[in-house]
Amino acid sequence: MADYSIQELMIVAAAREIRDGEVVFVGMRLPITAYGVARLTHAPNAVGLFECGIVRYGPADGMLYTMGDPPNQLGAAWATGLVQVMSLLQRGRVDAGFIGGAEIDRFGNINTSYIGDIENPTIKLPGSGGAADIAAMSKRLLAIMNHEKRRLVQRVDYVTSPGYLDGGESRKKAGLDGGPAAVITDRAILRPHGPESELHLASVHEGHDVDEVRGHTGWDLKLLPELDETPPPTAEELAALHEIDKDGFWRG
Amino acid sequence: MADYSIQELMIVAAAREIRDGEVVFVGMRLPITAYGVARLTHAPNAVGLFECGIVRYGPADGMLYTMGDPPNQLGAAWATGLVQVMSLLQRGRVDAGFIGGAEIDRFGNINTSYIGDIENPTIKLPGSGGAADIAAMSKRLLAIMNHEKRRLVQRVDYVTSPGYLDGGESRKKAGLDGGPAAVITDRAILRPHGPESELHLASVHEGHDVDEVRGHTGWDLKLLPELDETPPPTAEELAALHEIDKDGFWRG
Amino acid sequence: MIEKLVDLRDAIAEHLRAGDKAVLGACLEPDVPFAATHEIVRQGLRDLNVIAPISDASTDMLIGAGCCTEVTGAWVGNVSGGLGHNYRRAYETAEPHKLTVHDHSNFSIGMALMAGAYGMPYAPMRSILGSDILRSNREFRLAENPFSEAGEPVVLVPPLKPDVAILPVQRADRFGNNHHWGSRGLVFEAAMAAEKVILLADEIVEPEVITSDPSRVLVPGYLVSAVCHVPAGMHPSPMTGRWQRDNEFFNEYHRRSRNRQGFLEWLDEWVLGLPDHAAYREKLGARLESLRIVGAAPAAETNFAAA
Amino acid sequence: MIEKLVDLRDAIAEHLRAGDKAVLGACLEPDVPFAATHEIVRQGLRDLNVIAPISDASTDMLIGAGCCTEVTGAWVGNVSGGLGHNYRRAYETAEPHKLTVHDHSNFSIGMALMAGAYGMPYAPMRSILGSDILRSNREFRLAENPFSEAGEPVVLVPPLKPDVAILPVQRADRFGNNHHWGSRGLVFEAAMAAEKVILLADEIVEPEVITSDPSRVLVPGYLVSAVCHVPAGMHPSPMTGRWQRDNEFFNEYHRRSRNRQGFLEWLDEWVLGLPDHAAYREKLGARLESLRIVGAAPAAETNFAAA
Repeated sequence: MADYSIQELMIVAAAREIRDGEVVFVGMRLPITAYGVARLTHAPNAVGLFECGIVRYGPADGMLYTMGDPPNQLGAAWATGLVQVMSLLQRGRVDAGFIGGAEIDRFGNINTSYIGDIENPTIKLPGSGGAADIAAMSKRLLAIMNHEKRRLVQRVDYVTSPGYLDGGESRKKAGLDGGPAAVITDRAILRPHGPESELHLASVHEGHDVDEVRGHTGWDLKLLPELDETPPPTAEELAALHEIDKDGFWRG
Repeated sequence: MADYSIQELMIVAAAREIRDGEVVFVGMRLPITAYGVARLTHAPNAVGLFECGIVRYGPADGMLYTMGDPPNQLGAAWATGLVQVMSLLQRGRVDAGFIGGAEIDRFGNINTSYIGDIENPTIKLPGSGGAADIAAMSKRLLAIMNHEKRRLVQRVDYVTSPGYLDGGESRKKAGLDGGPAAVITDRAILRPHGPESELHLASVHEGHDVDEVRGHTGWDLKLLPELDETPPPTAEELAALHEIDKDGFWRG
Repeated sequence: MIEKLVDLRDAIAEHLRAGDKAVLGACLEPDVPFAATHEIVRQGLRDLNVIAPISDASTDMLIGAGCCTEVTGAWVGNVSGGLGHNYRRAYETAEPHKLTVHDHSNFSIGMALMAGAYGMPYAPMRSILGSDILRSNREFRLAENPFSEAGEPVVLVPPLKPDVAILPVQRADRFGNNHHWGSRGLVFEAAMAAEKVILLADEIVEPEVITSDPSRVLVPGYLVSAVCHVPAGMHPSPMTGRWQRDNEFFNEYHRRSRNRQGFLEWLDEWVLGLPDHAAYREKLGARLESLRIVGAAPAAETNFAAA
Repeated sequence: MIEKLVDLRDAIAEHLRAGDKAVLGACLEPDVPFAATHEIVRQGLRDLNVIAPISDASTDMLIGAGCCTEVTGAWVGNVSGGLGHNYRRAYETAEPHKLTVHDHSNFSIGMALMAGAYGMPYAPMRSILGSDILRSNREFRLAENPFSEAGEPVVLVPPLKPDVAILPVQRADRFGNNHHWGSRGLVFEAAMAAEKVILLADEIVEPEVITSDPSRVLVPGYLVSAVCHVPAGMHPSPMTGRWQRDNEFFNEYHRRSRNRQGFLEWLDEWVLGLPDHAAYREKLGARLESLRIVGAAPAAETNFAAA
């Protein structure tokens, strides 16, 4: 196995989805670190938005358990409210947004609300938080998930965060632009493809293979023609990551 | 003639319309001074709102040409935005609001927009500012006007700020509560009365009489049964007024 | 002006009623008013509808303690630990009681509180289109935008008007005038939308401190019903410039609340067995002191002089 | 970060186009960007739709100079003097040109800019019900509140999305990050609603000054297109903590603009005859200096430290 953890590869892969100069809805956990890596490597002009009401240029200096922690306030570009920051999504001014989820389906719909029936669920999950908004209104949605058959499913029980809904034109018909651009898992990266915008296998992480990934996917996962191995983190990316997550809290 | 100017009487009469503890939309010119007099005399717990985004308890220390001048900012209870302060009107949290106007009619509708036709007016007036909002959403509207036959008219050319519209239930039918409570002029005070809420003569200022006031009114002005002379400013009221308007700018 | 400085116990007893809609946690992760959460548990209030975009462990605790039977929010759990165990038990197995959830997204609850704050009849938005939130919460309406040519769909969000909002602030005077800084989440909207506002002030200052900076005021004191002096009243959540997050406290709560018995023991240890927040702070002792922000990063000087 | 500090002349030349919807004066009486008004007149821009709740003499000047043929606002005149003579001449007698007015109230233009700022499809409100503003401006729609039982009437306000907003601020860095304090009128909504923002900074400071207080930021610099260092760029209007109002300047403008010839002479003296705002400040000389706020009323210290 390579000289990096799978969490490190996921963070770096997420960081690469951020282009220089972009405005990114960062959210919590891994994406905060991914944003920091992007900023310190290829995207020095990216801007990070946090739904608690923070806008930052550079990453915070200090451990962030949550986006509202004091180090994220100190030196921020803007400390304001949720409505002010989240309305940038509705205003069409957010290029990319990160969310996680308990379940995702082949059209990129994500469930963080109810496993099973709404009235009588097996598991009551915490709910949307800002995920439904980020999914609905970012130009590109980026999802980070653990790759398990029970999580990557044919159809989610509940669409908390809309992906391409029933595929094809259905997202547009619901009144939404944008949509999922990549799903980063601990085994692979999936991307929408074709007229139906179904998620296809785009790259497989080192140490994993296509059959294994397909075996852990709850639908008949098709392959992108340009399918390749996920490029490992570069030395520069790992250095940036270690600078941001000094204690290794998010690197597992 | 008494030992006070007509402007002083109008300011004091306006101040008396403010009850202790009330939240008052103050606006510009005479009402700013009236608010200060009320605060320093019978209404020490009144709160003053200014649509530029200021909330004050005590009156400003220093000359105010406009509500946004630096003395109104210094020591304010809140410096925020227009939407935040004016929404207190829509939220039903403003007891009384003051406005002026070029024309008012017998139902208390006020015109500050067009004299004559909209497309081809004799005079294009400045417009509503916040007057339409204050008139629509204050619990009690207080108007200050010069008493001339061309200003107190049967029907205004244009309803900038709704009073009782066509009288009776018409204001309620338009979706509005509240309505005009008093019109303070340089000759008299008028108040709505009866099922039609038509403006009636409530009191006449010292040195003026009923016939004269009726002669300068553009409709057949009826009298309230309890019609009386407007009580002159007390020594305390005049002292408060002189403290606030040190240079006599608004007492003219 | 009217003095509004009272003990937290009295503020809760006077202003909060069984069945109320109460905002507890409007700032997302910071400034969750745990001191009030605890006092509500001690007073045994019932049937609260707790409003919070991200409620963190506060709502979970109120559910487990039997105080909260309805939740209006976007996310209920434990931001450090993950799932909210009392929340799950109540919704999945009605233990200790049945729970009603009014599903929202962060932005939809923001629009709902904004509409409440500004007296708007409702707020139209594009968010949550396509989401099953529209299926599980029937309070929203779908409509067509009358200004669009193609009849584009919009979601209409009804206003949310809480009975009470309980909000920590860094400093306040005894009349309820206050300063709040750092990210605000929905604190402002909650303060304006609620019928009553109770402030938990980390510090009580002279009125001149507040009036020296009217741009830092959350809402003026005349809109506040009660102000309580509760240092670190938001512990274990953070407060900008004052207190760091006690992450391990959240994790411990998460571990110990995994089963009902463990939760009840935790509640006894940290809430029911203590008379008030002063005793809670004393029990935390050096642990709380280690979370106090002692560094200095002052805001640039700002002048409000008029001449 | 991208350097955005440019000369006002270049900022106007690059970012403002004939026919644009431009916010000039969003703070009501304070912070009217007269330096930009003058530069627009000097550059001879045409067919602007000037957006301003209370535009004061700036809009009147742009109308008289032939730059503005449409006004979207609640009040056009001269706050010190009363009526706007150029405004009247244009509307009543089409001199120097015909003028189109989109009537608003302060609150309706606030809701329109807020809807633009927040990307809302429209904003429903109760204000201007019963007003003839609904008759002279057909852009509003009357509807029924679908959440009310009695079908209560509401006014739907379409969003306003200016091409450019020109906004004075007390201080900014060279990347467009900034602080604004005192009452804000619709400055925030205008900044968020506009496609482009041009700042007139009374003072240029190091970036650390701005980041020391993120709660004082109007909008972050990444949303700003250009920042211009223009001390007293809002003269004769006031700026909180910096400049007093030059009331007599407004009155003189009002007197001299009473007839068209007088206005043209005034314009020649104060705008067309001067190359830039530095020359204007020099011409004001001691008069400007006497308006400078020199007293100190500092805001209470506020800490953003994290540990």
